[in-house]
Amino acid sequence: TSNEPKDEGSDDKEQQVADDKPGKKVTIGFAGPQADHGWLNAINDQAKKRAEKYSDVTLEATEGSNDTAAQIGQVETLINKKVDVLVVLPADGKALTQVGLKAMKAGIPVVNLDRVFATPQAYRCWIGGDNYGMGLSAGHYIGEKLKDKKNARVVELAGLDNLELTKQRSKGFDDALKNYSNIEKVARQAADFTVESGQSKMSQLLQAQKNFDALWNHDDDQGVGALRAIKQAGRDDFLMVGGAGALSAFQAIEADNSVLKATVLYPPTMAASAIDLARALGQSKGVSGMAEFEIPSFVTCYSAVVDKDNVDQYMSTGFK
Amino acid sequence: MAPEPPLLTMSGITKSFPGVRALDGVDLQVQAGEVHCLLGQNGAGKSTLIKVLAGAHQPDGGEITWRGERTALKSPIAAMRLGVATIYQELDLVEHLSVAENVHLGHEPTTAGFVVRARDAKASTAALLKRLGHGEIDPGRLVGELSAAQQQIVSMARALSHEVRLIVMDEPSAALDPDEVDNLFRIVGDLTADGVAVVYISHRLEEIRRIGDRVTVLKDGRAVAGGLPAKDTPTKDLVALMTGRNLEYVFPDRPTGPPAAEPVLTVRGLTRHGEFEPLDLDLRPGEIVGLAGLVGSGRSEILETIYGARKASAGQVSVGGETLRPGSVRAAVRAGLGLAPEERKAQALLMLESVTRNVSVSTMSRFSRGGWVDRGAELRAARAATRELSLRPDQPHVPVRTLSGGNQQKAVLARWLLRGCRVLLLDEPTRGVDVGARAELYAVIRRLADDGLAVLLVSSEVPEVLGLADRVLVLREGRVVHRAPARDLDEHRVLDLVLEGSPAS
Amino acid sequence: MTQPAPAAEAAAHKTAPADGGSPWRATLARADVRTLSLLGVLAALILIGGVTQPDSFLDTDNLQLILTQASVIGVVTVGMTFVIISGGIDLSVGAIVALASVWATTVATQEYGFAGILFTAVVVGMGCGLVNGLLIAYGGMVPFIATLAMLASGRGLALQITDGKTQMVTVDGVLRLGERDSYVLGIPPLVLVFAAVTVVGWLLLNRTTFGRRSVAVGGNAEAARLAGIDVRRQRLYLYLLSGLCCGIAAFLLIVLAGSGQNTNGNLYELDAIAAAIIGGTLLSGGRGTIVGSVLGVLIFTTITNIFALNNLETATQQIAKGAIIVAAVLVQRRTANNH
Amino acid sequence: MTQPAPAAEAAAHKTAPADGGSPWRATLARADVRTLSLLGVLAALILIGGVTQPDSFLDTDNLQLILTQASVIGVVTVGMTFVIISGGIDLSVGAIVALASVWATTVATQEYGFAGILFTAVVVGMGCGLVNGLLIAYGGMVPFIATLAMLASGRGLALQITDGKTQMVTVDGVLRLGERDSYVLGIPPLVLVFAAVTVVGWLLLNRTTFGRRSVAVGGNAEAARLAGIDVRRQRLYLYLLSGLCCGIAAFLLIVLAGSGQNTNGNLYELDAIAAAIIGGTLLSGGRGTIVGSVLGVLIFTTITNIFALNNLETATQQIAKGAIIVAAVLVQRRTANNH
Ligand SMILES: Nc1ncnc2c1ncn2[C@@H]1O[C@H](COP(=O)(O)OP(=O)(O)OP(=O)(O)O)[C@@H](O)[C@H]1O
Ligand SMILES: Nc1ncnc2c1ncn2[C@@H]1O[C@H](COP(=O)(O)OP(=O)(O)OP(=O)(O)O)[C@@H](O)[C@H]1O
Ligand SMILES: [Mg+2]
Ligand SMILES: [Mg+2]
Repeated sequence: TSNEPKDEGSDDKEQQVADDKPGKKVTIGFAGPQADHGWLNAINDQAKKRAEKYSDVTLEATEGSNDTAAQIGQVETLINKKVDVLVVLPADGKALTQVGLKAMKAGIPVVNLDRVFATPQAYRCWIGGDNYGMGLSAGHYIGEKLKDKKNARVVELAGLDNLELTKQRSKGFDDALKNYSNIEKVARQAADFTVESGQSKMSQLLQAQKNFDALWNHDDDQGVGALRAIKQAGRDDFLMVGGAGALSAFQAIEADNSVLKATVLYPPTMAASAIDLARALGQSKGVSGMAEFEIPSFVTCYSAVVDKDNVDQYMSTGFK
Repeated sequence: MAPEPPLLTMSGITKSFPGVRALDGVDLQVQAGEVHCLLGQNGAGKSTLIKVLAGAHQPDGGEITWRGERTALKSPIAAMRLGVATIYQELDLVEHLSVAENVHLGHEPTTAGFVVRARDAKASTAALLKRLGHGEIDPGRLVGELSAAQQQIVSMARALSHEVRLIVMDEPSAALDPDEVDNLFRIVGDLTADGVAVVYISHRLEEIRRIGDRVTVLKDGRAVAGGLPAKDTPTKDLVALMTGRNLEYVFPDRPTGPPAAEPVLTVRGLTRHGEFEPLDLDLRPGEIVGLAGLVGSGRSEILETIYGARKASAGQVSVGGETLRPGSVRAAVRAGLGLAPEERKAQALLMLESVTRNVSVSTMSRFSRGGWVDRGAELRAARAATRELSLRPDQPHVPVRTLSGGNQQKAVLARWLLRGCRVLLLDEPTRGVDVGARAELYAVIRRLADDGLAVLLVSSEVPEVLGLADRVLVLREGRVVHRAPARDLDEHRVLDLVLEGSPAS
Repeated sequence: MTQPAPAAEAAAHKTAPADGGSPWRATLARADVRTLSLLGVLAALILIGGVTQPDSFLDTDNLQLILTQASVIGVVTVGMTFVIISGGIDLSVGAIVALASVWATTVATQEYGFAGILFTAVVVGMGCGLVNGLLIAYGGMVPFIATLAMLASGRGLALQITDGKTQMVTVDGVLRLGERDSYVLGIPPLVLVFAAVTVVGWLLLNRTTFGRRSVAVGGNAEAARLAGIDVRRQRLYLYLLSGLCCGIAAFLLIVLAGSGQNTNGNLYELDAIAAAIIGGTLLSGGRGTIVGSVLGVLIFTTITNIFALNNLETATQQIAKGAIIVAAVLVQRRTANNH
Repeated sequence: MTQPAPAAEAAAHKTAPADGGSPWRATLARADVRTLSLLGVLAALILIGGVTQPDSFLDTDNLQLILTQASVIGVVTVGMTFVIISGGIDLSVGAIVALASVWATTVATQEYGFAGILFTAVVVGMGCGLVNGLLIAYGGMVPFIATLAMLASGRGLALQITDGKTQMVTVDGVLRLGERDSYVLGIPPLVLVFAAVTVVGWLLLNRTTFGRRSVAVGGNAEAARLAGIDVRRQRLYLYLLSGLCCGIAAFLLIVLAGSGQNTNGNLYELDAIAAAIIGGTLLSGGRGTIVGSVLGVLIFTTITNIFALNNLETATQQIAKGAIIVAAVLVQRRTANNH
């Protein structure tokens, strides 16, 4: 039940700050969902690259499952292996709460990445994106662009509907649109984060809605398919906003030759930050740039909107 | 004997299946133009031998000589190329293909090697069927829609669709009517006249007498006699060779006088449109009633309708005064009916299961309390039933599929014996069953009747019906054309009735 | 798997010859009952679509769309139909489509342009089919397990190749094929390919020795062997054919999506088997038609299309899909039995 | 689906009576060859695990983990084994697990505490099984299609109920059951339930009339009917049983995950069927064993565990999984044939 950081080091008069210099050896266990998708793959890449950067970090990465029972097993495997710190990106946050608690009880601090556990007792530190905020950002961006247009029509291409995060994104989007009385959301269909489903669902949306002014697509991976469908239908009479921040989306925004005008970030770099946090936890140090001795317990990444004006700045973070 | 070398010589052929030595050094010699009969009990190895000859099984040892030259029959194709065609015992047709497609399967007439010339195939099939005296079978029909007899004809057409020098027929007459058998023998005659040799397998000795030239007898995978003259070897000797015993091929005695008891089974006005016309029937305990008729005359349908396996269009069936719910097998079984169906493998047996479980399947609840099976009691009871019928081998745990045909039939009978049923419906109980087992089955059936069972018997073998039954109903196209005590009928009269259908009364 | 109610099946059979007359007509009638009932279901769906969305549903664009959407899974289903008819099953079709589509869109492959992509997709598909066929025909493995293993390995390999990344197609010729300018008389090229595969499949099944032998192997493998058919080789060819269809489908998907991704072809195995069975193919082998399977695919695609046009929620879509399948099959059975 | 190489199958059978002696021993011997070869495969896996990860693999914790992981899918597989033995198939198990787990964890249900959750899970599972059974046994639908429809509708309904959200369990008794304090003599309660279901399943199959009838229906439905078995009712019961197992599995999953989720049970249908077939159940019905199925589940779970302990990448895991399945089956066949 101890939520406290480990005793060692807390005696020190001055809290050390983790930096690039090698310190105490730390084994970090990493468990994520099945990396069969661009963003999730980027998460894995970011985590691994960051871990490789530190000579004092060993990464035990059990890779991927989307099945709750299977992922619980993988985290338990890591607990049994007695890693020093755990970084867990659950397929479903609430469903992995129990195992997070178990790890904490076993004295292994948990960095909960992105999909949040049901109780703060199950993690030492949470870092992740803001799905609701992502929807809000997208809604506000579109709202501002269309605010002068009468009876504006908006279409939403959502992600995998049986994930809670999809519902949060849609909720944020709807809430933002409420600020704009001239805008109506006329259709919403859910794809499943794959190019194939994006192409298929988008072509049907285009068929169903012969005219609309803006489209929000939750995910840039399925956006590849959606853009393809838009091209195939020969439509260019609306503006499209993407989600997540794939390199291909940034490039398209920069080139400005398609309907895609902006994308809302959901930065996979949070995985690298998670590794930093885990290392610091393992070495009982703080993080630089903050006055606090302790590592924060909650870090929410901002969902910035990237459009033609600021795309250069983000280009390097785009994932393939 | 002809001076030229024999068409086919097989010598010292051995073949083992895991745990079974099916052939143990068999010799067989066949001359061109002769009808060479193979005799033997169920499981003697006849089918295995001809499958070796057809290239379907590879022998473990032995030599095959074809027209004086040694050959190896590596595959069915190799045998077909030599001119060996086979009509297998288990019908080897594909239900969802048409007659023409089945006849030409594996050697279709083609353009460019793969496009089937369907028209040619149909035309040549039609010609073959005509030659077989069955021009009425449409080459375009699916084989699954044909009756068993018609399927047998298709198998034959298929065999004849090759250039043949030797044609093997494994129990071809089992599913045929008397006049069909005559037709078959006419074809065999034509073939031998053209110098084609025929290897003929049958359990019916009278057929072998009629068309056979020479006989080879197999017993336990060995040829115990080869090249016996088919016409003159005494039946007693043949049976002794086959069974190793001296067996009287006779029917058991009938009880004197008709049974006095009340009818146990009463059928009134039972009808199924398009299959059979209203039928009335009374069956008393201790009585065996036979249904005679041609294949396709609706006898199986009558049995299955009485049994509730098919739903009657009209009429009713009562057992011991209680009317049965139509179309319910369970009601029939509960009332004390038992059916040994025509197609043992398809309709009666659980092939992967043990003898015991096959025997006890209809009686399970008797050996169980709250669904829990008392396996000891089950085994004892099933064993008692199989022993009473002298089912062999006496090993209750062997899978039923390893039994010979006659013993499989006994397993089905044992099922109803164990159940203690009051009326037994037997559909072709001796089809494919060897002489020895047949005599035993006859004795068993009569004994069951003597013990108070009522038996309704369907058989395509008229002598069997006449020999075993007390009373006979003759059917023609679904209609009873004659009823009489068996002793008032003879084979000739029954055949006339069956074929011509003289008025019933 | 046994099919329940064989009695009803048999009944459906019995009737055919009974209405006498020309046996050719009888055969036609038999095929017709089944096909007509499928066409009836499709017509009912079209009616529903037309009534609920009169503007967008019966539009040329939408018909093109439905057919295009049906193309990829349709080609897979043609191959699957052969495999099921022969008494087998192929669970690996989705994985093969994925693997072929990513292998054909690697940077190295794309250097060879259009031909390189097409060739690679087809060869990879057939390669996987070959492995399936060898394991089943010569290794004696149960088709379910052998192709399940291929499913796992194929998806793994696809992930390995892409490293989870979407591979964009840069070859213009391939991209253009998926766009409106390439339509031939208003028909998208993908649909033409689907039509061609259907016709070839139909001819292969109904007019060639290959088709006869496939039916024979599925209907009665022992009879086929005794008739001199090399059953093993036939089985090998059948999985090879299914692999080939997957390769073609992968190419179509590349054209459609302008990319290759390791998640492609997700659950195609279930969709293709379901379409074939709805279309009248017996899961136990020995019977099936290409026309039925294609109608099965069109029925499923049309359902999805109507749902999307009516903007149904995902949950409602799924619930309704199950209900429609049940309704369609029960209606179909009733029609078939009444004839 | 027909199984290839029936000859080899037949061979495996024939041997039994030949070695004469006690028939009991013969039965035992026959069962043994198959089971032993599965145990051999499992032993080989354990060896690999022990050699590659000597510290963590053969640890009590890890063994507890493997068994716990096997529990949920294991219970589902026991039900599936019965269905397959009877010649059917149940594609809806995963969806039923999902639906039962979310229905049993709604706020309303949780008000009734432990009993409410358990009861709801079981009742929902059996309700779905009942619908499957009615459609198949009395509606005459092909099992594949009927349960596929249930798959779609069940998942849709689960999504509808949760609206995509995960439902946390707040009932202490349920949560505690998944924790270490509840272990009985070091055995997690989930594993005890799995063991109990296995034992009951074994008894049901081998010692009761229900088991006999299931085998009879699968081996030869027509013969079963003519022997006086009510084939339809038996089929209904079998799908009901499978639904019941799914309900129990859903409860176990609720305990394990402390929550109910609409994505639960994803692809359980494939896993359960694969485990049963690897375990020696004939997909065409008429033969199968509970012990074999459970060994099949343990084999799959152990493979996954070893992969995780060895830190294999997803792609490698999948590729290796396919290869291991093929190797295991081929080894098993070889062993079985040499006996
Ligand atoms: N494929 C097989 N596998 C194993 N054993 C077999 C096989 N085929 C036949 N046998 C066995 O070989 C022996 C000979 O069988 P075969 O079928 O040749 O007998 P048969 O003389 O044709 O009998 P019947 O008169 O009943 O047809 C029997 O014991 C049989 O069980
Ligand atoms: N599965 C079937 N499909 C189509 N027609 C059938 C089928 N089974 C039987 N028939 C037809 O039904 C009629 C009765 O057939 P059946 O062979 O059962 O009669 P039977 O008197 O029992 O003859 P058998 O001596 O063969 O037992 C025949 O005209 C036959 O062609
Ligand atoms: Mg024989
Ligand atoms: Mg009959």
